[in-house]
This record gives sequence, structure tokens and C-alpha cells, in this order.
Amino acid sequence: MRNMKLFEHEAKEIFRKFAIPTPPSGVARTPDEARERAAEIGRPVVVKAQVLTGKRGKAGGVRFADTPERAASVAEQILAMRINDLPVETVLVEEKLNIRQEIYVGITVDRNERKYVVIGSAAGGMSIEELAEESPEKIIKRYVDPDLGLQPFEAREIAIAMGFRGKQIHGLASFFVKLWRIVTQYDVELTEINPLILTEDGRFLAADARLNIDDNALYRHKDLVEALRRAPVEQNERERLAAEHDMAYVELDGDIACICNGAGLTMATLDAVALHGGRASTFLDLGGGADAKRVEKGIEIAMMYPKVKAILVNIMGGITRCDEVAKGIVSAREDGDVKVPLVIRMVGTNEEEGQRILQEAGIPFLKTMEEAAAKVVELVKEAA
Amino acid sequence: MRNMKLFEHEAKEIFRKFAIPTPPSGVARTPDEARERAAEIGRPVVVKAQVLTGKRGKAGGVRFADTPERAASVAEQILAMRINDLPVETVLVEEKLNIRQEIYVGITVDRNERKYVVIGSAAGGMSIEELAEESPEKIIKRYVDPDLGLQPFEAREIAIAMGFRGKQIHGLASFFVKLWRIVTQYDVELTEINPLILTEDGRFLAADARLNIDDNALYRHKDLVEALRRAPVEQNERERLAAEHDMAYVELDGDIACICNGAGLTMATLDAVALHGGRASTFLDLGGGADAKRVEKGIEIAMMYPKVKAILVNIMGGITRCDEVAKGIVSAREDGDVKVPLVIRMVGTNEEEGQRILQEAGIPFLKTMEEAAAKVVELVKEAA
Amino acid sequence: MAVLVDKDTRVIIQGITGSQGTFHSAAMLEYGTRVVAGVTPGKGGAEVNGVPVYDSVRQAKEEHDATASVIFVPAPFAGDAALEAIAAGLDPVVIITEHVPVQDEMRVIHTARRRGVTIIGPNTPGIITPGARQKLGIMPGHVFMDGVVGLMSRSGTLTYEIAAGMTNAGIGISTAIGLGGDPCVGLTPVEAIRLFQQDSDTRALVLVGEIGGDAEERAATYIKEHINMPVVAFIAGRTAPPGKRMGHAGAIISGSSGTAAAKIQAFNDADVPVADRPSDVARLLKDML
Amino acid sequence: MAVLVDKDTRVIIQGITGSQGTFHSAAMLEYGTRVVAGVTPGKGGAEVNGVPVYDSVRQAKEEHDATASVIFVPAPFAGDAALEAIAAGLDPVVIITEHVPVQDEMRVIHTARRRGVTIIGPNTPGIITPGARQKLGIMPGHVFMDGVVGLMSRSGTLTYEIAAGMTNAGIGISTAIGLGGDPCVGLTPVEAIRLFQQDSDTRALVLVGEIGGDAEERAATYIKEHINMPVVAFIAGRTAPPGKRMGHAGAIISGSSGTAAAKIQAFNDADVPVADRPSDVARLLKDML
Repeated sequence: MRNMKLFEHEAKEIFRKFAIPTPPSGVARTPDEARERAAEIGRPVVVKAQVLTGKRGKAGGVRFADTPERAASVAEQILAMRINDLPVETVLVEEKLNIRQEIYVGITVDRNERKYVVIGSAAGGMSIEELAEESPEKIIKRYVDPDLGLQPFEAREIAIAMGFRGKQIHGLASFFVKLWRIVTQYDVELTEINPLILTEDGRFLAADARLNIDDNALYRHKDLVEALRRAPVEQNERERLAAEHDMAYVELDGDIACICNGAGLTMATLDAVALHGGRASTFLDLGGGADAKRVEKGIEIAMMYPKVKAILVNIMGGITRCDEVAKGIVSAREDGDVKVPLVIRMVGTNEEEGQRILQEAGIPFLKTMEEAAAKVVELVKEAA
Repeated sequence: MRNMKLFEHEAKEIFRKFAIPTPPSGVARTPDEARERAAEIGRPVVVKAQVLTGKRGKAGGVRFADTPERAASVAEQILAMRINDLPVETVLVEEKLNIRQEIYVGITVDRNERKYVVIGSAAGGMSIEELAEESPEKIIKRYVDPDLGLQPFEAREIAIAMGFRGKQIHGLASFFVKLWRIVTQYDVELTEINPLILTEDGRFLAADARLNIDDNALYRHKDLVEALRRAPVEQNERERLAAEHDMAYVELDGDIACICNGAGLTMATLDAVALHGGRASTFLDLGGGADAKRVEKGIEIAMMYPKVKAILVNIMGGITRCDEVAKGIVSAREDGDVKVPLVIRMVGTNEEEGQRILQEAGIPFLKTMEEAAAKVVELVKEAA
Repeated sequence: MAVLVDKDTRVIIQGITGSQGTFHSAAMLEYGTRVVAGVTPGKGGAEVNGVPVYDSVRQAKEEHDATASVIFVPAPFAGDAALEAIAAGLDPVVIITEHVPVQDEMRVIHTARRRGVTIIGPNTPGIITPGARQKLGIMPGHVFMDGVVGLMSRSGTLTYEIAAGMTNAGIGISTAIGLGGDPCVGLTPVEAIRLFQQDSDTRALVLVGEIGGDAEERAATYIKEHINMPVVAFIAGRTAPPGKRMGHAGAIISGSSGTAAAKIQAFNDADVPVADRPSDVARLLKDML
Repeated sequence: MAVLVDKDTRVIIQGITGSQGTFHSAAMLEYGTRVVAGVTPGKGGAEVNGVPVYDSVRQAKEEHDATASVIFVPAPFAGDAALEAIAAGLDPVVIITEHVPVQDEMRVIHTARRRGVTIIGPNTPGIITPGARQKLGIMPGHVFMDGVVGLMSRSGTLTYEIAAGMTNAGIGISTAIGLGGDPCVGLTPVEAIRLFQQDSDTRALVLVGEIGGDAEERAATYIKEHINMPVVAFIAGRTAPPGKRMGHAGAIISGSSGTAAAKIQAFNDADVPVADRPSDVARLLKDML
């Protein structure tokens, strides 16, 4: 599911609006700011890299500091890091908690049930995927009735099933109830608190925060997008361009760019390249009904990725017309965009006219996916 | 259903928050303020009494004014009025609209269906009750699915059924959709726009606004109650005191105060008084489990109403204990609160002990409702 | 066999640790009710009047094979408590609590209806089957005598008044149901009549209504078409002025329907005698039985 | 008789006055589809490609005895349009629109399920029954030949690719269903298989899946237990890296389930051959028919 991921500090700001308890914290973009934040908190802190990727802890992006000075120095180290190839531009400086227990809670869409599912575990602090694999019995899952939404009694039942008793039932249940309000209000696709901390003195606090919002629903949340003052998703220039033109674009480790119409066909084309011993560099889905300009733009974007050594265009003409595709390819080549071998396969609507245009331009084309995949792999191997 | 009624200007403030179009307007508490408001609007205005009662138009509480001066003078007249025995403390000065059509729209709870019902009529401007009686075919009613809530397509269907076409379908439907959001967000028991104006230039505007909120849900809307900076309901001193003590209290035109436990029993007691030729002044339901203090307080409140010439206490003891009731009565009499004849009928829990207390205090009591009702009517007639 | 509640009913009390729950659970136990468990979230493991307390309805139900619930939790939480009871499969669910927000009432009633669960109330004295010594509610048990009359009512103390009158006249009750005084309640008079219709122990009906809504009118229509046994009605609020609220949230008169006159007319049309005074109910019944 | 769509299906097009609706209603009419009416609120009385336009689905349905709907309205309004079609009693409801918010999808799917209505999509090319010359969607009709194979797929153009391959091999189709590429879609593979199972015209099945979710695994289990006719599967995304989104919102791999390997294994366990290449589908079918 495509979604807008919020940074921990952004998610926590929303959490606080819904009265979810979080430790005192502040954002810093420089070591000096980190020192100030730590001084304001006035107690030992944890300095956390703000990156939209998991495993930041293992990568060294989460460090403790007993003094403001120490906070500044660890912030300096973290701000210099790249985690999973993403730069760390901000850190969150947050009070270090006295931890009695680390808990996991989350709500996400279950695509198979077509319902939201609430997930909780008294054994938090690790990824829910690992936990699910290693100790599935420690994970409590409850589907949410789409008519009623999550009711407080269900939140309590989950807390009880997680093993909590007494007042802690209410304390923990309120997290689910509040997260549910956030989920419904903001079209949330996934929200997690991991770890949710039970402190030595018996309070529950959200020590981390993940909040991913359904991209398709962002039009309903313009205020939020504006408030964040940033693009919805971290992207490189090529990804940004593709998104701007509403093309699905993913970069991979191989060297053959596959430009197709339709996600399933594009995936199948990648698979066909692999079956013939090649490796794809690019998944580029032009979508339905692409015209010549769109095809040309797609080729242009694909060529921007340095790893690309050949291009395979595979079009199944339906709404998309082969003559338009041919025109776009010819135009891209004439502009000098295409500096690598180009293999074309296209069938369907206006196939003959498209073939004629390619033939006149001296561009060969093939009739089947398999031939095209074999050919493009062969060309890359020849070039090597 | 008990509910907190909002003044027109208060309701319109909420309407505007939900982007419901209203004419430019301002509140005035003095003629000078009304002049200023009219000058700000800069066009002919209508000056409307802000009272929580219907029929203010027929009572002369809605007047037009072409100039700020004229607005000041009609405001002066209106602010001096009492409408249905309620003082007019504020007026709303609002731009006078060029009316093409007056429309009625509303949403309320249908107690029989246990669902919200959306009501619309292209023949607005009069009370929906009269309209329902005179031209029921002109009223469109749609129940709201409790699971889904009112959907935009249903709002459009209502607008179509009301006789609107083209862009007006969307224009009118948006009122229903927005009112529905207000209904769900604020526990609304009744909201109405009557008239909703279609102007000569084709705009829809809410020219009036009624919004009643479920009293029982006010705890969920503390912000709203605070923002209004007033008591939830207009009350006289006796009503305020009764509400404070959580007693149901209604003043009537007769002279016999009926103090009972339970609403049904109180109503039946009023009926019994009427059957014997008397007329009740007071409906006072002590509720369940009243103790001596509560009984005493009830008698005290009843005695504050000048019309009261006799008191009938009718208690069916269940959770309520007759000994406690007797103690309260004795105490009230000893404090000198009771300056009129007092008739007591009580049966049920601790009946004997209660009777003993009354006997010792020299207060007679009766065993049946009928006897008691006959007795109290007789005493009032004697006194006259 | 009475309706909804009989000797096999096994009751849990939600909100048992509160003052109302504690007081009335004792009264119910004393009367003979099979109160098998209580529920107060966060107080699991406690005991009230010798009844074990659980954190959730589901736990209480599973441990004690409970079948029905009586709810005493405060109004802001009563809707949630009722949904919990419905989800756990308890039936009937009796909501004693008053002042429940109407949106909560509608949600509970609608959900119960979808799952085939009977809601009694909110704002009800409850339900009692004297022959089984089972009461699920707050009514004084001693005013109800075992017998063959099905009693349903929108009022509390007025019901006791009428039941006491019947008892004094030697007329007993199969089951008495307080339908609840709020505008939106679960079980309606028509539904209650249908239940009594199928009960072999019930051979006459008493319907105690009041002004507001059209539940009595609907009941009259149903009686006219489907009921052969004797029925007596009483309507409170004949002298209530239109538009004034008389304590019960249910007692507003809206438009011309819902007046005492309209309701009495409807019963007259159905050949159902309407008692002028509470004490007339027993007298009319005597004539018909 | 094919499934869901046959010669008696009478179709309305929601959003017919938009560019997509106008273009594809013409294409559907040309193919032979019985498009009886269009709906665009506010544009009632207009005509598109000779098809009358109404303000509401209800009006269109009542005037033309329509049975099914195809939705082309923009994503923010598609959920509302689908609920309108469901409320009007149309079945199936085909949602072509992509980028519908997932909360809207869940609401539509759940409501349809409760009312017994089949939702196809969202983000689907639609459904086609070549033998009846009826297509409800955007697929090129000429690549689908009438025959005995039921085809269901989560993809668009990949389906055309496979259908064209079958047509070239002389293998026809009873009905082809685009199940939709979104993570939350209405009709699931298992439900589609059940429909085909009851169709006397369908004597073999093709299931085109892709990575993500476990719909294919569930289908494999169902096939193993309940299906005797030949089935061929194809899974796109064998070489997609874990966690990368590949265009279809549905194609994220979550955890270890949902991988191509897991799906292929499931089909192997059910004795369903999985084609390595799209063109292998027709070849495998030939062997089995």
C-alpha cells in the first residue's frame, strides 16, 4: 500500500493532540540544538535519528546521554550518519525512561480480511514480524467491526489478553482507543508504538511512534500535509519526476530498465528478463492510455538512472495505442535521450501503424515478451 | 427528550465552522450595537430576536430595516419585548436576502424507529408540524442507516425528491451532509434550517438555525458548553434549583403541587388530581431512592412557586424508603417551609415505620392515590 | 414458562462494584435471582456479596455459563457495557442506567437488533418473573405475585403501583417488563406482546404507557390484528400540557401523535379497555379473566 | 451461462459524462454491452453516446430495469458512487476507478457483503463474457474469445497478454474477471472460483495472481479441497525485491507470506501447474483440456 510516512516526532505531535502520553522531547537539527533540548528536559535523555526506516537502533541511530554536553556530542555523531542510505537530518531528544516493561501496540489494514486489525503484545521492543515468527502466541490480534469501529470494551479485552490486570487494563486500553481515533480521522494505513513503555512508577508512555497515512486519502488531509511542510514521501529526483507524472517507478540493482503498461505486466516482464538470465534495473509502469509524450517522458526518466545499460519497452495495447507508443519511442531517440540499446515489443490496438512508424525510424521490434526479454539480455551481455 | 437549545446566533457559529453558508450577520445587545452591525453589513438587514422559542416572527420579533438608524430603532423595540414569557436579551442583525424560494431542512431523532431521520421540504418557512399536517406529500423523510451514517448519495436523493435539479442538487445536498457531520460530532437531537433560502442569484443560505444538543451527552462537549458562556438551559430559579438536585420539575397553571417518585407515577398523580376536579401546579419527580433531605428539598422547591395552594406527596416505596420520606416531610414542616395543606400517600418499603413517624408528628396520611387526590382537591376548594 | 427470564436464567451484573450494583445485587440475590458473576473492568478477582468479579463480560460468561446481563454502570460507559454484553452473546441485556446519550442508545439498540439480542431499557426498572423468583432489576420483588398476566410498562413506580393493586386483588403476573422511560429503548411494546403471545403461561396482558412517541398506538394496532387474550391498558399523562417535558425524556408530545387522547383512541379502536386510574387496572382485569 | 455477467445483464455507467465514462461507454456499446443508462448527479436529462443520463442510480435503475453498474467516477467520489449502486440493488458493481482510499474500499466491501452484492475492484479492468458480447469495463474485447475457461486475475494488461495467448492457441473464455489491483478488493479469488464452480459453461480455470496478500494461497487451498476441473496459475513478481512497491498498491510483500515462492508452493501443493511465462498458460491449458 502506498502511504505517507511520518517521522517519529511528527507522529508524536499528533499523538499528543489525541492525549496519548509521550515522554518530554524536542527536535534538534544541530548538536547545539540537541544540547538545548537536553538542558530543557533536565534529565538523562535518549537521542534518536529521525529517519523513515526501521532498524535505526541496530544502525547506531539511538544513543543515550546523561548530560546536555553528551547529548550534543552523540547528536553530532548521529546527524553525520546515513541509515539504510537515508541521511539523518534531525534527531529527537527525549527523556530517558525507567523501563519496567516494553510493549508493542499497533493498528493496520488487513488486506485479506478487508478490515483494520489491532495488534498488541506484552513482548515489545522488537519488530512485530520477528515476534510473529518467533513467538506467535505472544501476539494478540483483533479485527475491528467496520460498522462499529473499535469499542472501549474491545480495547480492554485486548489489554487483558496481553496479560494486564487492574488499573493497567484501562491505562493500556486507552492507547488503543486513542490510536483508533487517529486511524479513522487521518486515514491511517499503519500506526505502531514500539516500544510502548510501562515505567517503573507504573505509567504507560509512547516511546516511539509510527504513523503511515494512505496516500490515496491525502486529499482529505491537506491541513496535515501543509503542517508537515515537506513532501509526503522521501524521494530521489527520478522518483519525484515519476510520481509527478503519476508513473509507478521502482529502482532495482540490475541493469535493464523495463518500461511497460500495467503493474502486473511490468512485474511479469521483470520476471521474464530474470528467466533469461538478466537483471532489471527499473520497474516503470506507464499506466493506462499513455500517449507519445508520456512514453517519451518514461524513457527519459529511465535513462536518468546510471545503472541502466538497456531498455525493454513491453506494451500490451488496450486503451494504450501502439502508434502513440511508437511515436514516443522515435521522439525519445531523436532527442538523443536513448544512449543504450532499446528493445521494443508491442501488440494490440493500432499494432500495424505502430510497427510501421518504428520500421520507418529503423527501430526493430519483437512480437512476444519472451523474444524481447531474451533479446535485451543478449544485448546487455554483448555490451559487457 | 431533554436537550440544550442553542440560540440562532450560537448555532450559526457552529454552522460556519462546518462551512454551511449563512448570511453576513452580527449580534447586538443594544440599539447602538445593532446600528453598528447594520452599518458593517452595509445593506438592508433583518433584526431578529434571539429567544429559545418558536413563533417569534408572529410575535413581532423579526423586523426589517433598510438603514442602520432604522435597525437601531427596531432593535430597541425588539429588545423591549417578551416572547412566550421569555425576555429578549440579544438580537441578530443579518443581511436581508433576495428570496427566490424558502426551503426546510432538518435532522432529528425518530424515537419510534430509533434512528436519525433527515427531513426536507421545498415548501419551507412554516413549522414542519403544520406542513406535515397540511401537505404531508411535500415532506421528504429518509432514515439514516446507523452503521453507515448519512451518505452523500442519500443527501442528493433527498434533494432530488424535494424537486431540485442540476447544480442545485449538489448545493442542497451539501447542507444535509454538513448538518449530518454536526449531528454526529455534537450529539445533536434536533437541528433545523427553516428557512433555508435559495436566493434570486441561485445561492443556498441558512437564514435561520436551530440546534438542540442531547443533555445526556453534554459531558462530551465541555468545550462547547464553556464557549457558550451560559447555562445549558434557560431556567427560572426554581427550575435551576431542581435541576441542580437532579429532580424533574415542570410548572403548570393549576394550584396543587404533586411530589412523587418516578415520572410515570407523577404523571398518573396529576391525572388523578384532574379526575377529581383539581388542577396541578407542579410536576416534581424526586427520582429513585430519595432520602429525607431530598424530600425536604423537593417540598422547599415546590413551595417557592407562588401558585401552589396545596401539596400532594405520593410515594410508591421501592428503593425509596417510606421512613426517609416521612422524616423529610416532618423536617420540612418543622422548618416552616410548608405554608399550605399537605396530603401524604405512601406505601411500600418501610411503610409502617414511615406511618409511625408521620403519626407522631400529627401528619395524616392516606393509603390510596385516589383517596389522596380526592382529599387534596377538597382541601384546595375549602381554602378558596 | 414466562418470557425472557425463567428459572434457568444465569445473570451477570455489570458495574457490580459500584454503589448501585452492590446494593441491587444483594437485593436480587435475596429475591432469589441466580446472580452468577459480576463485572467491573480493573477489579477482576474481587468479590461482591459473595459474587466473583471479573474484568470482562467474556471472562464472566465463560467461567459461569451466564445467559443474561444487568447493567448498572454510569451513563457515559453504559453504551460500551451493553455492546460488550451483546458481543459476549448475553441475552437479554437489561440496562438500568438512566441518562444514557441517545446516540449511544441508538447504536446499542441497532447492534443488538442485528445480532438478535433483546435489549431492555435503558432507564428501566428491569424485568421480573415472580414464578421463577428471578428479577433482573431494581423493582421491589414483593409487590409482584406469580400468575398469568403479562405486564409491560414504560414506567417504574407506576408499574409497582399497578402490580401492587393486582396483587391485592389476587391477580398474579407471569413476567413484568419495564420497557424503559427513554425515547429510544430496546424492546418495544409490540415486541413484548409477541413474546407474551408465545408464552403458554400468559393468558392476559396489561400495557402501561405514557404520552410521547407512538409505541402504544402501534401496540394497539398489533393487538387488534393478532391478540385474542384479554388486554387492559393504562396511559399516564392525560393532563400533561403539550410540549412540556414531564421528567421522562420520553414524554414530550411531538405533533398530534403521541397524545394521551390519541393513544386512548387507538386502544378503544382495538377494543382494549383503558383504565382511568391505576387501581382500575386490577378491576378491569377481574372482569375479563 | 458464464458468471456474473450474461446476455440479460443491463448496465448503467456511473460517471458517464466524464472523459473516461464517455470513452469507455462508447467502447462497451461497440462491443455489444447493453448499456441502458448513465448517471452523473446534476446532469440528469443529458445524453452520452445515445445513452440517457440520470441524476441518481435509483432513477436510472427504475427507468431501465438495470441490473449492474460500472463506476468511472473520480477516486474521492467512487466510494459514495458504489454505496449508491449497492443501495439501489445493482449487482455486480464494477469499480474501475483507481486510487480509492482504503477506508472507502473497506466500507464499500463490507456494506456490499452485508447486502449480498458482488463488488469487482476497485482498480480493475472489469469483467467480460465474450459469449454474450458483454463487457463491463475497459479491456479490449477482441483479445477475449468465447469458450470454456474461467479467467480471474489481479492484473490488467497482463490479463490481456494471457487472454491473447489463449485466443491465439484457440482456447476461449467463459468469463474473465479482473479482481482489481488494490490491497482491498471486493470479489476474492476463492469467491470467483466458487462462482465458476457452479457455472456449467466453465470447464477449466486460469488464476493470474501477483505478490502480496494471501489471496492466492487461500485459492490454492480451496482448489485442493473442492475443485476437480483443470486449473492453471501464473504469479507475477517472482523477482520483485521484498518490501519494494511495484506499482500495484497490492504488491508489497509483508513478512514471509505473500511472496511469489509461497504462492507457487501453495499451488504446487494443490497440484495446480504454475506457468513460468504468460505464454505458458495457454500451453499448459492445452495439455489439460
